[in-house]
Amino acid sequence: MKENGGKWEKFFKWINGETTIDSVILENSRKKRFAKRKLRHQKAKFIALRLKHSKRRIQEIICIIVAVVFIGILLKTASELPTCGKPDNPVNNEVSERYLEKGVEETGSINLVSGMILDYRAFDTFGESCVLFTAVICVAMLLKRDKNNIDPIEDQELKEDEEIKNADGSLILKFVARLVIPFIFLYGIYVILNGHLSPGGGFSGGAIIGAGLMLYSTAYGQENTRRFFTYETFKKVSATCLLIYCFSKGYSFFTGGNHLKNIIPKGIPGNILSSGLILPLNICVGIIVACTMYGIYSFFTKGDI
Amino acid sequence: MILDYVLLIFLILCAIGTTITKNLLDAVIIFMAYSSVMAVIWALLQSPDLAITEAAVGAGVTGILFFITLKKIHSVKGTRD
Amino acid sequence: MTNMLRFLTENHYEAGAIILFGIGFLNLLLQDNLIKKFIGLNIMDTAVYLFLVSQGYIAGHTAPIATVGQKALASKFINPIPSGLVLTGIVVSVSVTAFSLALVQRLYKKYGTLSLDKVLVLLKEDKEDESNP
Amino acid sequence: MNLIHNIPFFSIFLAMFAGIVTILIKDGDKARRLHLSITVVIGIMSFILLMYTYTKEQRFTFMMGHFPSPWGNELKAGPLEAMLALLFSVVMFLSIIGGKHLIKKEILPEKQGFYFIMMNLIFGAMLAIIYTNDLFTAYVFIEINTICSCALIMAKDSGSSIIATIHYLIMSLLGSGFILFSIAMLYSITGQLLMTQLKGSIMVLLSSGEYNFPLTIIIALFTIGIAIKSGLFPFHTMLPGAYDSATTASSAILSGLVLKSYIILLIKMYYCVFTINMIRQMRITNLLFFLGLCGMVIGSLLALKERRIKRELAYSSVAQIGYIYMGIGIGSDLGIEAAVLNIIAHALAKALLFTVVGRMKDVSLSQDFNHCLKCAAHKDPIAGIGFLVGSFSIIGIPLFAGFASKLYLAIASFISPAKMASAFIIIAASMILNAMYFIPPTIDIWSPVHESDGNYGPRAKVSKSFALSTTAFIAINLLVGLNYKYIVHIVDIGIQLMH
Repeated sequence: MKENGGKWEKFFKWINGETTIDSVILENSRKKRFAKRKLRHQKAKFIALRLKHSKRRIQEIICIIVAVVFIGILLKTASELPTCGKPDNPVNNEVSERYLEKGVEETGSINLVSGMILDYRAFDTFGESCVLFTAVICVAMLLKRDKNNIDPIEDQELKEDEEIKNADGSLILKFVARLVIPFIFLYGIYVILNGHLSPGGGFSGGAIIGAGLMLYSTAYGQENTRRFFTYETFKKVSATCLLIYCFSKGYSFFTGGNHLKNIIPKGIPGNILSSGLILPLNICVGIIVACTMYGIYSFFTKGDI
Repeated sequence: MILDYVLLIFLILCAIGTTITKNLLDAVIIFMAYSSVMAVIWALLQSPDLAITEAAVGAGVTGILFFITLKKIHSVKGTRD
Repeated sequence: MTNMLRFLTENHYEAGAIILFGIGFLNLLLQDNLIKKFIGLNIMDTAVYLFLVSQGYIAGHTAPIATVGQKALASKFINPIPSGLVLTGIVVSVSVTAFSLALVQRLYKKYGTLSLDKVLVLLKEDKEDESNP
Repeated sequence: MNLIHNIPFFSIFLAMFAGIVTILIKDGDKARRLHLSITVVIGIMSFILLMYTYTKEQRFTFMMGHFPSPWGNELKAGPLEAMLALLFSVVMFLSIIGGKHLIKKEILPEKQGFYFIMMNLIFGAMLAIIYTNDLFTAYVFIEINTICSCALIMAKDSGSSIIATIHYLIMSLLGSGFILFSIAMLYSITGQLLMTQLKGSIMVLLSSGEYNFPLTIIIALFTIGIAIKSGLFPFHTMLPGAYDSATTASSAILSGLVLKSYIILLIKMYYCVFTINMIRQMRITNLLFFLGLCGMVIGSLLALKERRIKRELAYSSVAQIGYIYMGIGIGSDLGIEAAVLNIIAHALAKALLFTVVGRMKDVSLSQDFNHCLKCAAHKDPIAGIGFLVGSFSIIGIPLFAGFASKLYLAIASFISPAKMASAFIIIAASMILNAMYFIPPTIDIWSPVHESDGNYGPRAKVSKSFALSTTAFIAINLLVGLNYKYIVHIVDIGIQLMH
């Protein structure tokens, strides 16, 4: 349609019934929009340029001077800080010692970092999950399709993309995706489940699974992903996981704060079913992160999940 | 020891590179390289947890999000096909 | 001067982190393009994380993954606290990045530009239009 | 086991829980009702906590988990924290019911649920910032606060609100970067993150004279970070656009509460980590005092120049933030008490003013220029009276809440001789300027549309929720203004217990 341009030609085509009226209107609105935008753009450019030469120079120079002085002061400060890598630095005090010496015994986790963030300092980690949740809600608020956020050109493009994906437009991608995706998911699940035994945990594993979902959606189109992952599932799954997180950590904070006994067994350190709440929490965090990452991705691309 | 310096200097060069490139795509790619090198440095500093997370989140997901944003921007501009 | 040199050789991670922080800071202040601004922000954040991680490092010690029944771990492992803090920080910064990029997309749809100066000029024009219709 | 000790933990988790559950609710009205009921519950709990801590004169710690203080997280609550939590819930509740109509009108129906998720989360984050005893937790919740406040600004979804959000976001993130860096450096020289332990190690460092220069830089960085976030004078540029373009309830909560929560964190840092004497010796108080004075004058002057009423209120917030920082900058207990009093008075008055202006904008020609607000007070007299009360409180007329804070600021500066003269002159000048920029809109809203015919036009339909919220705001303002001695007493005990 694009190669034989010209308004009249299109018009005749439309009369002959070769194209729909929608696309003509679309094309026209697109042009109008661009013209308007271009005009504004040029006007703004002109004004901005004029501003730039007078004000911006001085501002930039002041900023650079301030920043250089600032870096100098910070470097001076850092030169007085303890030397990196010495075992007798102030950071290596009784706090880290207990995390290391008693960590396995008190949390049941072999990976001491996991034990620390999900047991000793779990409140931070709860806040962190809430930050992720906040971010995905904000992205949904901004990019979800609605009255204020609809663009016919973009819709058209999305439709084209989807058509290409449904036809055999990206064979290589599909082939590679079919090979790689199972391994990505397996690796992600492995990282999550072994969060208390080896490096990794809910966040990294969840990000890996999220990336796998993104790849699936890129290769097979969003319609296919929607068969098992819609906005409703997203909402329910992430809310459930966050609530489980909220309640289980709430339970352990409550018992801890009131000096009650924690009845959750620790298990034998080193086993996969051990370390008390850390394993379920890791799974919850993993699911939240995977949902969030995929959610953000699909809001970015399609404006919906 | 020398590896440390090389990696650090590479990091600083990458950071300056993102500032001075005119092309946004270049800037994003340089930033992804920066994140990957950062992951390597953290692995050298004996923090494998961080290295995995940074490689997956910092270089992977953040990079993808930047790319999609760039794509959206160009598609609106009309330079897509 | 010798002090500074010694610092650069011994605390090279801190020095690098602070230089990166400065570059990110400058980027955030001076860049007109919003995407580059947010890249600068990310650089600034990762610089702070590098600083923290280097504080937790102890030469000759390994990553804190215990084996069962091991004793006297504090003399073998690095400090786990900075790792935990940075893990939290990374997630915070990816959330912030996602949010800001979503904002950038909406902004572009509305005004067709990524330059902050131009947007501010356009906004002023909009307001003038509103005030004398 | 003492159930009252669980209140801080319960209130944070309840707010967070409500935020998470709200995503499952489709209807905006139900989401609002859930938020309001949560606010009421938290308000009642905070009141009980306030009574308990005030009568016992006690500040207790609550262990978050099974590990004691240098290893696990902690919450700490005393009279001051409890009172601020109570204030936050009251102002939040009243601003939401006062701005209910506008929320319904300005935010798309399918996004109202999201809006209330953000409200719940920001409430939880503010409570966590007040109660926490751990620096890194404070940082994480500061970030939640930042993202949520940006979401509240952009909820209206117009072009100007998106630009204002970007501006606000960039400034806030700059502040967060500074705060995070200062926390990292502080950690590297002490190895602690909990405030109680930090104080101990800093005392040791001070007496040995080690790391003196880094400590100064750390405090300066932290202060600058908080100052950027709370809109102290040279960093105030993001406020007017944000408050102008956000919906009424958002502006009320952002200017009344969110900025204040950062300042409370700063005060807590000054007392529970560094001591106020140390801050005074490092001359950081002098800097804050100077910037506060500048903010008071320049904020008022900018407000005088401004024609859009919501921007005018934003600049007036800049001036009030200047008062608060001036109080901190005096560098004595009395000064900090005056600052906290001003936080309370300003939260009440500014939330009232934003709510009222939103309503007047709604009933008049729906333009927020002063000349279009003409006659708005006749259309809804309660709004007119509310505007009067709010502006009286901000100016500092006796009987209203703002008077007490200005009085105590003056007393505090009286005791510190070096700063007395400048503080007196600027407070007097600023009060006159406040009165000057509130007089034109007040005349405007009470005068008829056309001078000649004297026709006031018909009354607008009475909005029950708005009337309720405004009368409650006015009543609380008068209550605080008349009984300020009690509040001063509570604040005094709270500050003494923080030493």
